[in-house]
Amino acid sequence: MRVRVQAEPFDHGAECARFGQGGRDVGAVVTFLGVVRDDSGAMERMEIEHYPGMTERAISGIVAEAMARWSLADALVIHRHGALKPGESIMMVATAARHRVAAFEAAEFLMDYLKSRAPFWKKEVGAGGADWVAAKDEDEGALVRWSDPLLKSNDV
Amino acid sequence: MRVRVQAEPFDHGAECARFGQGGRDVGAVVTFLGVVRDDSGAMERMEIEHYPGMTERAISGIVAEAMARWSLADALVIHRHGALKPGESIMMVATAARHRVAAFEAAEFLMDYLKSRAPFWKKEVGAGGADWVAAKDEDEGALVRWSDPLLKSNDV
Amino acid sequence: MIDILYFAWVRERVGLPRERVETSAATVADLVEELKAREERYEAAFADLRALRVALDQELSEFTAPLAGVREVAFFPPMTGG
Amino acid sequence: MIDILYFAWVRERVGLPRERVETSAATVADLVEELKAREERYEAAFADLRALRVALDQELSEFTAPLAGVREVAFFPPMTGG
Repeated sequence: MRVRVQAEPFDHGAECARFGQGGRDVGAVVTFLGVVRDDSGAMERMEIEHYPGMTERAISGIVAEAMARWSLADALVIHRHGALKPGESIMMVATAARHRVAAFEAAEFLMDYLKSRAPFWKKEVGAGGADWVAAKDEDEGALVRWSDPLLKSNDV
Repeated sequence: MRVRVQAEPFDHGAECARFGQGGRDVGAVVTFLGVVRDDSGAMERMEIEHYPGMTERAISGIVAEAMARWSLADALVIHRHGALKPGESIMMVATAARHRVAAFEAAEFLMDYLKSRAPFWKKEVGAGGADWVAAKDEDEGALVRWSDPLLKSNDV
Repeated sequence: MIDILYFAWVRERVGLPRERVETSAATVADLVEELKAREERYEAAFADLRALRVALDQELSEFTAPLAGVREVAFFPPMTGG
Repeated sequence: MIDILYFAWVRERVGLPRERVETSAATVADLVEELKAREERYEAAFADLRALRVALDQELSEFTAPLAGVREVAFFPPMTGG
């Protein structure tokens, strides 16, 4: 399990190549890559603010929970902060498990939590000004799926 | 959209690095990697047989359906056949979409279909003999999730 | 004349990967009956149709499907890809 | 003495990223009232508590939570990571 919060770019391909290698019980690896999208067509950059100290703590807690809940062989979270241009990679998640359902569910769980529970805030900066990205109701709603332990995967 | 059915190994990291690059509307990239697992501890190799011609056709049809249903910016399926050792990569899927839910759902949809509808058959060969891998009821059951168009993602 | 392909353990039981046969069977099920009548190895391969799948000209189909116009029939167990 | 941190638009409205204050507030809500009474910029930042989140010593918490023993309070809008 590794958690990295950094301003520097990361190499998605190299991280994918390194991740989950050599695990004896690994049958499934899922990765997620988040990319800065310019929906308005007028964004110059996205600025990501975070809460140093709490960020690492919150993410490590979430990753530890995912590792236990889905018996993961490994998990990785990388999240950048600072100024990013459209098309740049913001963050990535990777999970390794015996079976595909566990790897998928754990990656989605991590994403849902990172969206609404890790202390990051996004601001879109363009020629017309700067706007903080508003939290979406559906991102908050996505967490409901994980609150009931009965919804836990049977690991098939 | 690319579909490759091949005996040769593929480079997961390099495929991840290449995939979804430069798409203007891509906010989310999901990849799945399947790895040969040796559950019995006695497997020497896994032999994957397929139906040349139908394989490419069936997978292309499934990928086209996923592209349309989730408005994907891109999708990739690589599936190997022939003899593979434990720890080797069998196959990978990648999806690129605007939002994470669509990228995740499309990747899971492709995996569920590849498991039960693409003409591949796995045989585990070990010192004790050779066994065809039996299809799992839960893999067949996984397809139910995708049969109802009302279950389609709202693309959030 | 129709091409018949066998995969996985169906291929192993029949003992060959493909063959070309002359048949006047109306449906897939009729063709299976013809094959079973030929030799014991076909009997073994087609003992339980619920354990088998069929593709007609490379499209998944049903045992009740008509064979008219079909050039290639493939028999195999449920797929185990991914 | 307690450290107060502000993030995102809360930080922008208050006009600083952190400050150290002397307070005898019993709960987070009491602390918010103290701050709002100080200056208009706090009034602007804390106008709608439903739009805010609070962390106590780097753990997400509630506005009703007691401040006893807490060394660091952080105020921010709902997170938008990922």
